[in-house]
Amino acid sequence: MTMPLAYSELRQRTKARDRSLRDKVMSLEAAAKLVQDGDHLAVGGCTASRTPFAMIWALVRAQKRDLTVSRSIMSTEGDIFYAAGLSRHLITSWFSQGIVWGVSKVMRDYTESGRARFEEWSHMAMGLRYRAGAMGVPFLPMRSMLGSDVLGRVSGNGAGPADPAFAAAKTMECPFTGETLLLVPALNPDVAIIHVQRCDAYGNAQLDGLTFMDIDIAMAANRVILTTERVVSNEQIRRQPDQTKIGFFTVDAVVEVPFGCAPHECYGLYEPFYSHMDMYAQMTARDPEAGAQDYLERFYHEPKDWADYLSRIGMAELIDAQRRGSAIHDD
Amino acid sequence: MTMPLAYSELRQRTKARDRSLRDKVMSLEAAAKLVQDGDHLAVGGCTASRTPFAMIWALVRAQKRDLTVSRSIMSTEGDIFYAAGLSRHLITSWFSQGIVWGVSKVMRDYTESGRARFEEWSHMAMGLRYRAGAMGVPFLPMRSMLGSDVLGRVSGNGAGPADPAFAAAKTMECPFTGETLLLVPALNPDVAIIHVQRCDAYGNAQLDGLTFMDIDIAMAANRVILTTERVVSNEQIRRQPDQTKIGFFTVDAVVEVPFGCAPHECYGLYEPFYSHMDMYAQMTARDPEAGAQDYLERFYHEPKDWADYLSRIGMAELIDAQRRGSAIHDD
Amino acid sequence: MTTDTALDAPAPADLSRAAVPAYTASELLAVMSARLLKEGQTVFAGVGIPLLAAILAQKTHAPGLTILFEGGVIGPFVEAGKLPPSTNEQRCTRRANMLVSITEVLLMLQRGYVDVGFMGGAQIDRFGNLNSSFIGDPARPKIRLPGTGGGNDIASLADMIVAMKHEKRRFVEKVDFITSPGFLDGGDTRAQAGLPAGGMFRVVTDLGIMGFDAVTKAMTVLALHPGVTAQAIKANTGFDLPVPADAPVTEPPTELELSILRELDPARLYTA
Amino acid sequence: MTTDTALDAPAPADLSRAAVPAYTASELLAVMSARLLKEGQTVFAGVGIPLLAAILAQKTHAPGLTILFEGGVIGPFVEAGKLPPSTNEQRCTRRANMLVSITEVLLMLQRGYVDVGFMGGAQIDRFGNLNSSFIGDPARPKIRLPGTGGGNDIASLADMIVAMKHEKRRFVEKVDFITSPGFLDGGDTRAQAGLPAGGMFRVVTDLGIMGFDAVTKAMTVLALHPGVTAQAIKANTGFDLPVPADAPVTEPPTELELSILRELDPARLYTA
Repeated sequence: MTMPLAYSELRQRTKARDRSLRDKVMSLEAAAKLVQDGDHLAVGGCTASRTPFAMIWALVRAQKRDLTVSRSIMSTEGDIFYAAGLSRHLITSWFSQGIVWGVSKVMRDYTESGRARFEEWSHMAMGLRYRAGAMGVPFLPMRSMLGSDVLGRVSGNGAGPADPAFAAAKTMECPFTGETLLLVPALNPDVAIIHVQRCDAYGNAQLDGLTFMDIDIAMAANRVILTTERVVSNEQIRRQPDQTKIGFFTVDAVVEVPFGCAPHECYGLYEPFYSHMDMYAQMTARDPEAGAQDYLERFYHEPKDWADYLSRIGMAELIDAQRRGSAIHDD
Repeated sequence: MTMPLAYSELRQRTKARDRSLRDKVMSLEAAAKLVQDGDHLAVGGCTASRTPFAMIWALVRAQKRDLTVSRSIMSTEGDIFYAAGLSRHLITSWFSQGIVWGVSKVMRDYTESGRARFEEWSHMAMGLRYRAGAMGVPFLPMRSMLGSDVLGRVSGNGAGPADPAFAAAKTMECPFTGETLLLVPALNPDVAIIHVQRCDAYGNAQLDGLTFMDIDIAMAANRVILTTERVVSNEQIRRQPDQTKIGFFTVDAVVEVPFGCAPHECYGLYEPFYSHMDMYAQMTARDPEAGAQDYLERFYHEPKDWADYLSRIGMAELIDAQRRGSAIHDD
Repeated sequence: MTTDTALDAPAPADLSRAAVPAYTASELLAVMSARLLKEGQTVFAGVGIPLLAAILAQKTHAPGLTILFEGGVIGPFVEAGKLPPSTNEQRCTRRANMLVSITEVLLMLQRGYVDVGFMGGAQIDRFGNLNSSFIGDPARPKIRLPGTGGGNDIASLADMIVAMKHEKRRFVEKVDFITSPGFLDGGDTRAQAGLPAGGMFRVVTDLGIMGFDAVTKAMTVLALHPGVTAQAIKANTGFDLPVPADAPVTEPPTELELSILRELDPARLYTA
Repeated sequence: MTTDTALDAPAPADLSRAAVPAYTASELLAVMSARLLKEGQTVFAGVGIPLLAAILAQKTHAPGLTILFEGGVIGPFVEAGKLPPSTNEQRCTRRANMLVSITEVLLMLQRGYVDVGFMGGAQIDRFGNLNSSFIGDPARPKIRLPGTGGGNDIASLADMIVAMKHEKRRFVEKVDFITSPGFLDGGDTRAQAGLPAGGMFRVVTDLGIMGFDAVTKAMTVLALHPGVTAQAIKANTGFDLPVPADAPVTEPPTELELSILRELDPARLYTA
C-alpha cells in the first residue's frame, strides 16, 4: 500500500542517497538492477507519450516481480506489466492502450477475473499525490473526487468494496473556510523510470514539449532511472540552465537508448508506431492471455538487444514514425 | 487582511473576467486604472530582479492609496510603496534594498515608528501562499516556520503581538502520519504586476532565466498586468509553446516598456543599475523621509515619461547595465 | 484522457441516421454540441466528438474559443486530417499557445479558468452522474472500463456538456458506479458533498438536447432533433425523462458544418 | 535571501586580526567554514561569507560540492570578481546546472535534497536560535531588521552552519525574536514543535568553532582559533559557553585558501 512515509523516514532515505554530481551512464541491464522485487515503480510520460519502453523491456527480461506500478495514464505498458508478471497492482487514472483501440482486453482479462488490481484515482489526484511526494508533505488538498465512487473505492464508503491494498484519501473541514476538502496521500515511489529527449551524464535532463507529471515524479522518487535519446555534454546543459527540468541530484542512472519509447512517441522526434500498436491490439483481441504471451515472446524475450527489438517492429515503421514526429518542427 | 476566499467567491470572481484570446496592449496610464485603491497588489520578480518598476512608477503617479502589497522579497520598491503613500502594509519575507546596502533606512523609519506594517512570512510560506491561490485551494501544508516567532507573529502566540491585520497560519495534526504540519492561507491578489522579457498582444509570456514566484502569482491573481521588454507576434509564441510560462487567459493588460525594471535587472538583458542604487541608498541614509521624497520628486513626479525617467538615471548607466546584462550570453 | 469510452458491445441501429440519412449520428452529435459553445469560452475537451465539436465551433461562430487538452495543452490548432489519438500526444500540441504539465492543466479547472468541460460517456443517470469505470457490480464487474482519467476532475469542477449516443442501456436510473459526478442524488447533494462549482449543463445525444431542472437537478428534454418523437426519446431512456409538450426541434446540421467535420476527420475515425 | 544582515552599528575591534594580522576576521570565517563542507554535499548558501566559503571548498577539497541559491539556482559557477549582490540576480545563475522557481528550490529543502544550510546571523542564542527580524521588543523594536527571507526555511529543514562575528551583543542568552529556529528551548523541543529534521550543526566565528551538546542542545566550543583563549571567547559571549580544557586549536588559513578568496572578491566586498 502506498501510504505516506513518516517525515523522518523520508528524510533518512533521501539522506542515504549519493546525490552528488557524478557520471551515471550505464547499460539497461545495469539500470534494471536498481529495481527490486516488491518496489513501487513510477512510470514517466502519459498514454502513448514518452513511455520508457526500453527500460520496461529490460525489467521484463530481468524478470522483476511483485512491483506496484503507478502512472498518470496507463497504455500498452499496463498490459505488459500484467502479462509479463511484473505487477499485479497498477495505480492510475485511466487504463487502456488508447481510445481508438477500445478497452484493453488484457486489462479486462486480469482485472475482471480478480487476478490483478487496478487502483483508480482521478487524474488530478494522481498528479497531486506525486506532487505531495515531490514537496515532502504527506498530502495535498484538492476539490475533486468528492461525492464520487472513485473516492468511495479508495476510502471505503462507495459502490463496491475498497480494496485494503489501496491507499486511502481523507476528507477534512478547512480550518480557514469551513469547506469540505479532500486530502490525497503523497506518493514517494521507490523507483521512477523516465524517458527524456536529452540529458547529460550526471542526469540533468532537458525535456521538450509535454512534461506530464515527470518533474514531480523525479522529485518524489527515492531512485530515478533516466533513459534518454541522447547523452549531451554538461557544458551544453549549462548554456541553458532554465531548460533543465529534472536535476542531476534526483538521478541515479542514465541510459542512452535511441527510440527508447518505441512503439510509443517521443515528443519532436517520433510519433507512435501506429501499425505496430494496431497489430498489438489485434494480437490481444481474441485471446488476451495467449496473444500477450505471444507478443512478449516475439518482442521481449527473443530479441538479442534493443536494436533487434526495433528491427522486429520494422524499419519502415521507424522511418515513418520519425518523419511524422519531426514534422512538428516543419511549420 | 489577506485570508482565503470561500471557493464559490473565488470562482465567481474568475468567471466574471474576460479570459478570451484578445488584444490587451495598452499604455502604462491605462493599465494603472486596473488597480483600485485598497487592492491587494502582488509584485513579480524578487529583490533587484524583474521588478516591474515602470508599472510601480505609473501607480505612484496615479496616486493609488491603501494598497496591501505582497512580494517574495522587497527591495527598493518596498521603500517606494511606503514613501509615496501607496501602501502602509507590505507582506514579504525580507525587506531592504539588498545586503550590500545594509538595512533600509526608509523601511526602519516607517516600521519602527509604527506608521506602516511589515508582515513577515518565511520565503517558502510566501511561495506556498501564492501557490495555494494558484491552485484554487485555501491552504497548503508545509514544514517550516514551526516553533519560530515568525509563526507566532502571524498566529498570535509568539514574541510580540500579532497584528490583527496580519493573516493567520494554523497548525494541524496530519491525519495520515500524526505529524504537526503548518497550513498557510492562500493569497489571491486582486492585481498582479509582472515584468517579462517578451509576450504577445494576448499576454502569452515567455520568461528567460529565473522565474521566482511569478507563474504562481499570475495564476493566483484576479487581474494581471504584464509589462514587457517587447511585444512579439502570437505566431512566434506558438512556435515554442513549451516556453510560455504565463498564459494569456490570466492576463488583463500588456504594456510594452523597454528597460521597464530600471534600476533593477531584467534577466539576460540588463543587470541592476548599481550606481543609481548606491545613489538612492545615500539619498535615504541620513534623513530617510526627506531623502525618499526628494528621490520621488526627481525620478517619479518630474519626468514627463518613462524615457525621461531613464534619461535622469543616465545613458552611461543604462549602456553599462545592458552590457553587463547581456554578458551572460557571451560564454 | 477524458471518458469517451464506448461500451464494449456493438452499437444498436442508428435512429437519427434512419430519419435523416444525410449525416451520421456522430456528426449530428458533433454539430449540436458545437452550437452550445460560445465565443471567448475556454473548453476542456476530450478527443473524439468533443474535440471535433470544439474545432467546428472555432471554425464557425466561435473563432476565439480556447481549447484545453488534458495532456497539458492550451489553445492549440489541430490540423485537418491529423486528429490526435488521445489528448496526450504531440499532435495535440500543434501551434498551441502554451504547454504545461498535466497537473497544472487540471489545476486550471480547480482555479476556475475553464468555462466548459466537454466529454463523452458510457453510462449516465437521471442526475447526470457518469460511469466509465465498471459495468455491473464493481466487486465482480461484467466489464472493467478504462476509468476516470480527468473525467472526474472535469465533471467536479466545470460546467459540463456530455455528448453520447442515446440508448436505454446508457441512460439508466442509477449508474453502476459514479466515476464523474453529476448532481449525485439531486437537489443540493452535489454542493453538500463539497462540489459547490460546476455541474451538468447539457447532455447532447443523437435524439435531442437535455438539461437539468434548476431545483430537483433531474434530467429533462430541452429540444428534440428533427424527426425524433417524445415517444422515441422516452423509449430509449432507462428512467422517466420529461419531454415538454412544446419541446422545440433543433435545426439540422448545415452543409457547411458537415463539410468542416468531414475535412477534419476524412478517415471517419470519430464520425463514422 | 538568507539572513546575512549585519547589526546596524560599527563592528568592534577585530580580535583575530590582532592576533594573526595576515588575514581579516571575514577571511578567517570563510576559510574555517569552507573546511566544514564535504565533497559531494549539497549546500544552500547565502551571499557573503557562506557563498565565498562554498566556492573556496569547491576550489580546494570539494570540487563536487553543489551550491544552491535561494533565487532558484542549482549548481552554478560563480565567476571571480563577479560576486552576486544577492542570491536572486542573474550573476548567481552563471553556468548553473538548473534554474527553478524560488518555491521549488525551497521545497528541495523540505524534500530533503539539501545537506547543509549555510548562512550568517545577526543574533544567536545558547540553543542556536537566530534572530534577523527585531532588535529589542518586537512590539516597539529598537531596530527592525530585514527579516527571515529563506532563513527560517533553511534552519527548519537542513543541518546548519552559521558563520558570524563573535560578539557579546550577538551571542545572547535568549534572542529577542526567533526568526530561524535552532534547538528552540533545547532538548527535544525542536522535534516537538514539528521540526524532526535538520538543526544547528556548527557555528563558526572569528574566535572558534562551536557545536551543540547531543542531549541538552546547548552550544559548546569545539575548537579555538590560533591565539584565542578560553577566557577571550567566554568574554565575548553573552551566555555561559563551555570551553573544554583540551579544546584543539584550528589550523590557520593557508596561503592557497587566502589567495583563492582574494581572487574571488578582489574588491573586498565581503572579506574586508
